[in-house]
Amino acid sequence: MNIELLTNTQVQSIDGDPGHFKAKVRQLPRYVDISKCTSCGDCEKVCPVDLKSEYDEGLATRKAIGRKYTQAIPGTYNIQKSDPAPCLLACPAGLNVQGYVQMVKMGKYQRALEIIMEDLPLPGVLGRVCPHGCEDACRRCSVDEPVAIRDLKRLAADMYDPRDIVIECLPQREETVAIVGSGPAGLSAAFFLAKKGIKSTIYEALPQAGGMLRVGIPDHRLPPEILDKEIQVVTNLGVEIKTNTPLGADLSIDDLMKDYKSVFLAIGAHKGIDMGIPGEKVNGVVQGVKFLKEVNLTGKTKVGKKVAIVGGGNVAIDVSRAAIRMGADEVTIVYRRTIKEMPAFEEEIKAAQDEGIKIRFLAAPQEVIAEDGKVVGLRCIAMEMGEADSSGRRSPIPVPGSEFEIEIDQLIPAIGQRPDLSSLENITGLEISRWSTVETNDISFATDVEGIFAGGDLQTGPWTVIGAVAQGKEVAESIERFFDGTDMVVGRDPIRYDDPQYRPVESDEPLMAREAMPELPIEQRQGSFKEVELGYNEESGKKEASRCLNCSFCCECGECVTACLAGAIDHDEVVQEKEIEIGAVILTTGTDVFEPDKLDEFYLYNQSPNVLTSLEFERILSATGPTEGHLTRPGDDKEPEKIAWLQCVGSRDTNNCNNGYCSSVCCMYAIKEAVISKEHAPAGLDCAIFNMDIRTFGKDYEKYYERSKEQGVRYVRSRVHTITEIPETGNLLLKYVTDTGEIVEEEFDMVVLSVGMEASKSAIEMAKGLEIELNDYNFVKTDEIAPVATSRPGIYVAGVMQGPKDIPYAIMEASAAACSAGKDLVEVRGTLVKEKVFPTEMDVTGEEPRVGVFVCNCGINIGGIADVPAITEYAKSLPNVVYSEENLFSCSQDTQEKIAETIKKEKLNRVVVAACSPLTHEPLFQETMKNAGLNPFLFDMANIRNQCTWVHSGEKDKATEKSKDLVRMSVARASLLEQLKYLSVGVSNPVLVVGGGVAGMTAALNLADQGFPTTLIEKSDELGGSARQIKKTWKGEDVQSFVGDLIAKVKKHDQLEVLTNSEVVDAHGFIGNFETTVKVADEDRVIEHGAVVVATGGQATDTEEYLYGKNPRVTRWHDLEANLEKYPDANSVVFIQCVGSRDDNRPYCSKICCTASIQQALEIKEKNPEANVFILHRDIRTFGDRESIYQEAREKGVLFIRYEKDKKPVVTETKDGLEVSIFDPILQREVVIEADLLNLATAIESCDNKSVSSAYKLPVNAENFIMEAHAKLRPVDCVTDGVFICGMAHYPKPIGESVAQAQAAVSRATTVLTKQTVEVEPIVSEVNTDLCIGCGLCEATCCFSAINLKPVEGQGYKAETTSALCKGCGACSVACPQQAINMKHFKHEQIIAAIRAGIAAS
Amino acid sequence: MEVVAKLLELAGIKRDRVQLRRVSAAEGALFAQYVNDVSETTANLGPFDKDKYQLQLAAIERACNTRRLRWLIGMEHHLQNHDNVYETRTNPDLVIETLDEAIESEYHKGLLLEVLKDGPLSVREMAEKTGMPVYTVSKRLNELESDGMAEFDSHEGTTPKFISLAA
Amino acid sequence: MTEKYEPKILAFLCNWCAYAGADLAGVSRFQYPPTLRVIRTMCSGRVDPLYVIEGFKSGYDAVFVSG
Amino acid sequence: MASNEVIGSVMVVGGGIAGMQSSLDLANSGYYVYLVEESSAIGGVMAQLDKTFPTNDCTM
Repeated sequence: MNIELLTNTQVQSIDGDPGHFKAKVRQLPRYVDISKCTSCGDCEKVCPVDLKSEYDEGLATRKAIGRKYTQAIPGTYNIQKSDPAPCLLACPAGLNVQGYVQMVKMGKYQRALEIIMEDLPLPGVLGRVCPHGCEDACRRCSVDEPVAIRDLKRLAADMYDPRDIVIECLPQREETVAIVGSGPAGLSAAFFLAKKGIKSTIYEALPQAGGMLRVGIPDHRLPPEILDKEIQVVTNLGVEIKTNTPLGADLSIDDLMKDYKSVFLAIGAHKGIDMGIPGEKVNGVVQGVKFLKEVNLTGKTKVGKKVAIVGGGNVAIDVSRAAIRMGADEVTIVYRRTIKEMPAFEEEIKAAQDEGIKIRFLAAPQEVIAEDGKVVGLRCIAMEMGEADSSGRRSPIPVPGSEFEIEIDQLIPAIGQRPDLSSLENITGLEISRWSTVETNDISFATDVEGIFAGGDLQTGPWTVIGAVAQGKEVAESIERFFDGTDMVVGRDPIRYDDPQYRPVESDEPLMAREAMPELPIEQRQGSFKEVELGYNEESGKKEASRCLNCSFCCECGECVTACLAGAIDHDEVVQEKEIEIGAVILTTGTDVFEPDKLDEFYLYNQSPNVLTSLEFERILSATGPTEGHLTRPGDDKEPEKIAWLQCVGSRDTNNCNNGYCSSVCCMYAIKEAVISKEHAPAGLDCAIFNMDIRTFGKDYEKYYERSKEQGVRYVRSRVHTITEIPETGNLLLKYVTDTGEIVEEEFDMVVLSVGMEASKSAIEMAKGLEIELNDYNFVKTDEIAPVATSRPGIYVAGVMQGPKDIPYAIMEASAAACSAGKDLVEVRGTLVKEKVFPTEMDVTGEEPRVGVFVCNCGINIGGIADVPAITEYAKSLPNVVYSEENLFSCSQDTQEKIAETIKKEKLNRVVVAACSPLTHEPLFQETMKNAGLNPFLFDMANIRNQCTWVHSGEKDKATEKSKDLVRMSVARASLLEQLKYLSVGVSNPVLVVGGGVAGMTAALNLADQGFPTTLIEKSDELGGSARQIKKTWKGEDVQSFVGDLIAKVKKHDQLEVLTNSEVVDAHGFIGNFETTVKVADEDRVIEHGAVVVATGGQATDTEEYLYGKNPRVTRWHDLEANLEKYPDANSVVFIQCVGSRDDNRPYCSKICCTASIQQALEIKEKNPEANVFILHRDIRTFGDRESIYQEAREKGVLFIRYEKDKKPVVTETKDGLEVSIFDPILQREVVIEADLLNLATAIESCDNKSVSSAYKLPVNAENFIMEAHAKLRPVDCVTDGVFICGMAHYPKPIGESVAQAQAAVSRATTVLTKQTVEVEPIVSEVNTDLCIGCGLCEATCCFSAINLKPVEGQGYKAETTSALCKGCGACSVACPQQAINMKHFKHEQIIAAIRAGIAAS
Repeated sequence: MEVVAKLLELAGIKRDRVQLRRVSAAEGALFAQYVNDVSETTANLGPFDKDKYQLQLAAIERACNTRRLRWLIGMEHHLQNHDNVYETRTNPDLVIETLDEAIESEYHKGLLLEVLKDGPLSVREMAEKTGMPVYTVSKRLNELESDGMAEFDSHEGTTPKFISLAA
Repeated sequence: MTEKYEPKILAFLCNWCAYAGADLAGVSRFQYPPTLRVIRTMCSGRVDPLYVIEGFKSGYDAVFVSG
Repeated sequence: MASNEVIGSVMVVGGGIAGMQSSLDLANSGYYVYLVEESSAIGGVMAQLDKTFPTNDCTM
């Protein structure tokens, strides 16, 4: 609502200062109108472009039009496009090559021709003779060979008659045009003029139309009937061609200008160029163009026995191949340069040579030798290639004395043509260039004479057919503008693409050879002008077309436009550049996933299909993934029996890649993937995780790890050193060394690479553009004590862009960043927001129930086990049900909209959704109810997933039966549901913060800064909490000055009251309206407030282990921290990690101790490099870039020895100090360390939070840490609304995380405190005062003081509910002896109905 | 719930058929365990024949609807956990004793009222239909009469017959 | 395991505790027999003795209340 | 608009889980939010994940 989502958008720049930034953003179009798209998917079905699906990590394909994933928001479709493909850009006429190639691939030849004929009226002709610059530009060249674009165009024209393509023409205009010349330029101009409604007449000097296409190209290349057919395409549009009508004596330009408003001169270049050597006028010498003209027009000409042709272009080759066909015995082409420079098509040269034509390269004619005025020979001189000139082109130079003669009886020069200008001589004002071409404007092709245009070879000199066609089209545009009187040039500059962006060519793009063109056998060619190239058949055409790389993603074939019934697709949408004004910026662009291609030699990622990244594997496990959650390997769809996970791929690795940090999440996700794999697969799947350390340091992660061991996940502490593929099976052989030094070879069906995170290139670029500092690993640099502030004020960062972290912490940071941004803008809070309006609610009271049932498949979560169609069908048979349907995902946005539509259409007044849990999804569906104009309480959910298919996955039939029962119960209840109104209550905006440590003070200060009157209560007599015992953060910031600063600010703040020696005693109330009793130095004080931040903190535990408390040399880590200087002489220091953590008593990791001990070890080493420092640990858990200090410690000689949980070190007292003995798993023996000092990293436990947790009814976990509302997604909210948690009360964490979570708690609290009112659920008790006897039992029963006796005049006392306090528990209802109390939404009748419905009548 | 369980027991329905368990939001495994246990226990008890216990269930329902029992259900928590007006805690055993007595009496009365629904019956007939000893029937009948819930109707021969005054 | 009689059990689950616990059991895929027919209540305190009796009258084999 | 006037809106760049959370918080506490996402839909990497640890919840 108040979030404007800009998809496909990139930030270009941000200018300005905190409070007022201006950001330039660039939004690429979706090409799909969000307001019209219904997400029906019809477009996707017809899209021909297959691309790798990024969502499925390349394991499946997707179309160019589509959605990122099924439940994507926004759920509307999107077309992916990039710059125009290189083939298109290379084509002078700008044909949409990719479009028609895709259509040929689909066998849609008609559509292919339609696309071609947008720009070209002669598809079959160009499909044969086009020089196909597009193929040179084809990016497939970098893979193997270019796509045979020209031949595919021909196939389209072969398969469908171009004359049958409907050409849309505008209504005919009055003005007409005369076109002189019926070559490609003239025909093209006529065609495009006709489309614009302009009639033209073509005047052709020769007896047949077609220009050079007719007379310059022999029939073996272009059969005349093809040309005839396609000239008809033009004449069918009403164009008249007058043959044998040359400009000249009988027809002057002036005559034309009288009858026509404009003239287009396109007479071509038909005059051969003389060689300029002695003897070239003798008998037996004939110009190439003349020779071909005769052959083409009459089918005969004089041909010698020994023929020499001079030149290297297509004309020379055409002449030579024609001469052979006309009966010449020996044909020699004389060419000055080498084959490399020869301008003729490669395939033509080859065909000529195949047909027996000789080519003398590096030879130039010097003199025609004649006898009796008739040619008998040609004197030539050999040439060599000289040095490159300034243009880089090498010119041939004669080799002195190398003259030679060849014997011939006919010489055909074919070194070039120029326009024959004789017919244009008397046009005044026409400017002629030195190349005998007509000068025109470059863009409009207008000559200096008004109304006269010139194009084709006449304007360019001899050029390509497609070039002439392109000019014809341009001239048509110019003439239309000329007629309209508009500027002929403006807006027509060609768009340049200096650095075009395309779909990347994959490094593993499979090779596919170009389809061979079938040809007429050589022996059939002699004496025949039958076409040599026979054209592809459909099959090879489709195959060839499928080689296209779809450089532009979308091919603009337009199939989606036709398919979209909603008319939502608009390919003409353009890029939007926007400037938005904002007060603050939060960057959360995430990271890239490490690409193992870089280490391919080792991991075989590109080489073996059964080596996957963890993200790819994630997709395989997913119900929405390519295998729909069936665990099979991509290589052969086999179900794997053994899977290995390799940890730290692209993390903790400075050898192979520069990623020296720990990616923090890979251990957990690998465990998760292993556990879920075992669930998905038949029993006996072996899952092994190869690791260096297992880092399960988050809340409840350790327990997850331990449980996975019970579930049979195997942990191998080793880095695999060689992986080889076994070719026969596709299995992978892993070689590794165990802890004990044993070399093991083990075969696995699949290998999953636990890839880490890596700063994304685009994020790095953006950060640099915005002048934001990055750290050594290119993550955004932040301070430990200001964890979301970037180096640029007013710009904040959250999530993995700042460094690898798991989801809950990313969410904490996100809220923290929101807090920081909000704090900057306090004064203008609420100035730009709007409020959402729902349609007016229909009153359905008294109506007969009309229940609609929607049964969700939840992908395969439900549908894969229960028979959803049967449940849906069954629902129809239930009383009051008037409608039922199944959905793939009922929660997806498009389904939501569909449900709302259905409610309206079917006039439903009760809705039942059989899907997942109401705890998670009821609010979503209730919103849908509101959108459909129904009261949200007329809704019920049947939980057929969490409480049915997921827990009865082995009993499909019974799960179906149970689902039916649950639906029946739900329908029975729903039929009796009544509409309820939300009550709104005012919010008081003071706020209470419990706990005066870093988290509590940070929260209090941020709240007070935002203007909320804040009370901070601290149970001890001073502020600071456990941070008072810490000297430095791991990054080296001074904690004491930070804490001191914080205390000073807190004490000084005028909105902030600090109460020390205080404790929460009791609390009443609810979100927005709490009443808390605080005991302040033996005196009770009642504080009214709208929200609570709980920051009761944590503390280091004491221990009885390892002689602690018995020997002064044994300290806890923070004792040492405070008194490091007391032990300057220690020469041997031992740290023991996990003292009291990760054991049966406290089965969790205290998270901070590894880093803390290493930090201290480094400090000891710095002061006394000679000291021996040992860290005895179970896993080193220096997550994120803390890994760097672990590395530093090892480099500086700190020794790390691992011990197992059941083989703890043993500490004994000796005369001089201590002796620590430990079993070293690498040495495989007991080692004894003499120690001056033993430091114990004792566990962090929650401080006493009993009074707070019971006052606000906050559940705690088994280890007494306060539970959050959702471990993943709501890490700051408590289960009780309006109560937020931060710091170590939630879980042990470093200062940075405490600060972030405190800020996050403020942000979350702000969402409550800034409201005028909060809405209260109307699920409350209701007293029937007629029945109430005023006994007061309800009042006595209610734990929330929500129901009380109130005097009613003349009736004594009657009970009354305070709705805002009522939790709807219903205890009062049960207690009432009169049964006078009912619970709204859980009414007696409703429950009884559900009970009865649970037993099937059948 | 204790009240219901006791009533069921009186009716000869195994109290294992009603199970109460605490499960927190974080105890998924425990929940599954409980369901397994309850299912197992119930399976061992075999199917519940609702027709066989029709009378008893009706009587329990009646009992539960009496003010006396509802009052006691509502007060149970209060009596045990709060001080009374004399600022002394009621002896828990006494509370339970009172409750037990009330439950039994209300259940018996419920049974009687149920069998009297269809017309006047003699004490002996009532004892036969309810399975209660004649003495108990007389005692509870007496209570009903003083509550105004039943009264003497007529003599059949020498045998007095009673009718229900309850709804 | 021999084929056992599969009872039908009426279950009342507290919205905040047992119902969430049951959801979590699902999320964790802990398997249990499909015997329960669950009614969600805002609190287990909402379960009136009358509902239990109604359960037996309707023909359930047992009643399970959890909160 | 004067150049030093404070503006009550925030731009969040990146529509992954963090971006969504920031946006929701800000929008719910009185600020207008521009959520800028490079691709065609929000959700980020999390939408690709099957389940999340430690509860094995579905990510959707």
